[in-house]
Amino acid sequence: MLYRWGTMPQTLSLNVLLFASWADALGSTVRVELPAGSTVADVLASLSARVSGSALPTPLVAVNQRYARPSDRIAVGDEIAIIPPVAGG
Amino acid sequence: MLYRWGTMPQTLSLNVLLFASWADALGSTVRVELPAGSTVADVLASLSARVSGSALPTPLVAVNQRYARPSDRIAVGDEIAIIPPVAGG
Amino acid sequence: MRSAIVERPLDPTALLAEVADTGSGASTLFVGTVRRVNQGRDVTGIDYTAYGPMAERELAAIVAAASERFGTERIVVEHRIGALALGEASIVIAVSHARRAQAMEAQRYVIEEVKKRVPIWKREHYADGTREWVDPTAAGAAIPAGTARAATGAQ
Amino acid sequence: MRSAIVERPLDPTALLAEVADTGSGASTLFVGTVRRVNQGRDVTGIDYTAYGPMAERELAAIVAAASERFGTERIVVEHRIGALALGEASIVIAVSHARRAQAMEAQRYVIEEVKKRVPIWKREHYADGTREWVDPTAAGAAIPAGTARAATGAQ
Repeated sequence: MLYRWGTMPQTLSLNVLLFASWADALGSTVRVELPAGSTVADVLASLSARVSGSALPTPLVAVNQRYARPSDRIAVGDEIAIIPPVAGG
Repeated sequence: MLYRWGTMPQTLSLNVLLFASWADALGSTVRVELPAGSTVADVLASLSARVSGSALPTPLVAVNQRYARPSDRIAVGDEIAIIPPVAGG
Repeated sequence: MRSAIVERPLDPTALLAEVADTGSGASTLFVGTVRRVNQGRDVTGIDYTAYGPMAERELAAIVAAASERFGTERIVVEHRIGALALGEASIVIAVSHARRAQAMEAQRYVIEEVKKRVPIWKREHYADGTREWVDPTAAGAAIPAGTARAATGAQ
Repeated sequence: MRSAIVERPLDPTALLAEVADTGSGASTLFVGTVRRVNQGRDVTGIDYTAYGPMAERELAAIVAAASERFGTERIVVEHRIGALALGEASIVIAVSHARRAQAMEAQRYVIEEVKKRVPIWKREHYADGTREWVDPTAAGAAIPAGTARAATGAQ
């Protein structure tokens, strides 16, 4: 993890949006604190730890309303959402 | 051509129904006289002779409102129709 | 399951309502309409004509086959004949099915079979005052009507 | 070309009229409806919920992609959210195109992409009083809601 001290805060405080079964389990928004430089995968791991034992479906994660890859970095102010399997149509 | 004398008339008189470009060329019904035992192909050959030189599209033939094969025999009372390329829908 | 050849304007909404069912997860509607341009020529209207009894029989057979093949009784088709103006509907196909894939496949099956088998013909009227029978089997598409003798298969 | 997530009943007829054009030879309508039975269970209604801004963005992207891919601007999609009763429409897709094949292919493309990508969820209500989030990725289809912890991926 590379970042320059002084330009990057040491922790990220995020309000993560949740939907459907994940919202039922954890609420529609959850506050998450992660080290600066954390990734989408880190966010998901943090939330998954809170629901261990349950069998929630594996979600995707959206960053700023776009589907993100697990390796994508999270920045301050990003809008993060947990997207359980969609069922529109 | 096989048929038994006495049970089959020697000639078939048919009113053939025509549609679209074939009706424009020959009218919507045409009287055709053919030897007994004639086939769908014979009907078509007889009509085609009347429009030789024109370039009407090759039609199918229906017998009693069903598509027929060229080798199918025609009988007295059959409803024969010339079906130019269809363009419904 | 119903099909008809009619001489009045078609009502897509009525057909959609006719197939609706709480057992269905999807309904599809196909509407064929008179197009302003065909083969690069300006179309002003179309006359549809049918070999009525056979057209009704073929249309009914297509609907029955689609019902069997895709597993729904909820298929309704109406084909209009007569003089149609630009934008008017010549055919409406309504299908509903428990499953969307079958609703869409049945729709497509019906329109493709109609185009192949149902003895209906159309004569396009053009902006230049001419009119021609449409021949989908011709290379370029339309056979001159009235002046049928001038037409060639290579058109 | 237009898409929207709405909280009112959908009007398929209005969407069909919206895409109509004399340059089109075919219009298609897809209507997704609340089905009485799913996975063998009696459904009494469905709540649809969305991640609104992203759902609108994804839906717009799908419509734009379909427009580009199939060559027509005449695509309109509305998805309804909220509490829907049996038989009510959750989505309407209207397409018109010069050519029928593309009108049907665009219809299918849009509904399949919506099912894949648009962040909308549905919770089915059953006759026995229970309700579950539908999970199309699960082997048997639905994840219990409220009692989420009891659900298994093998359902």
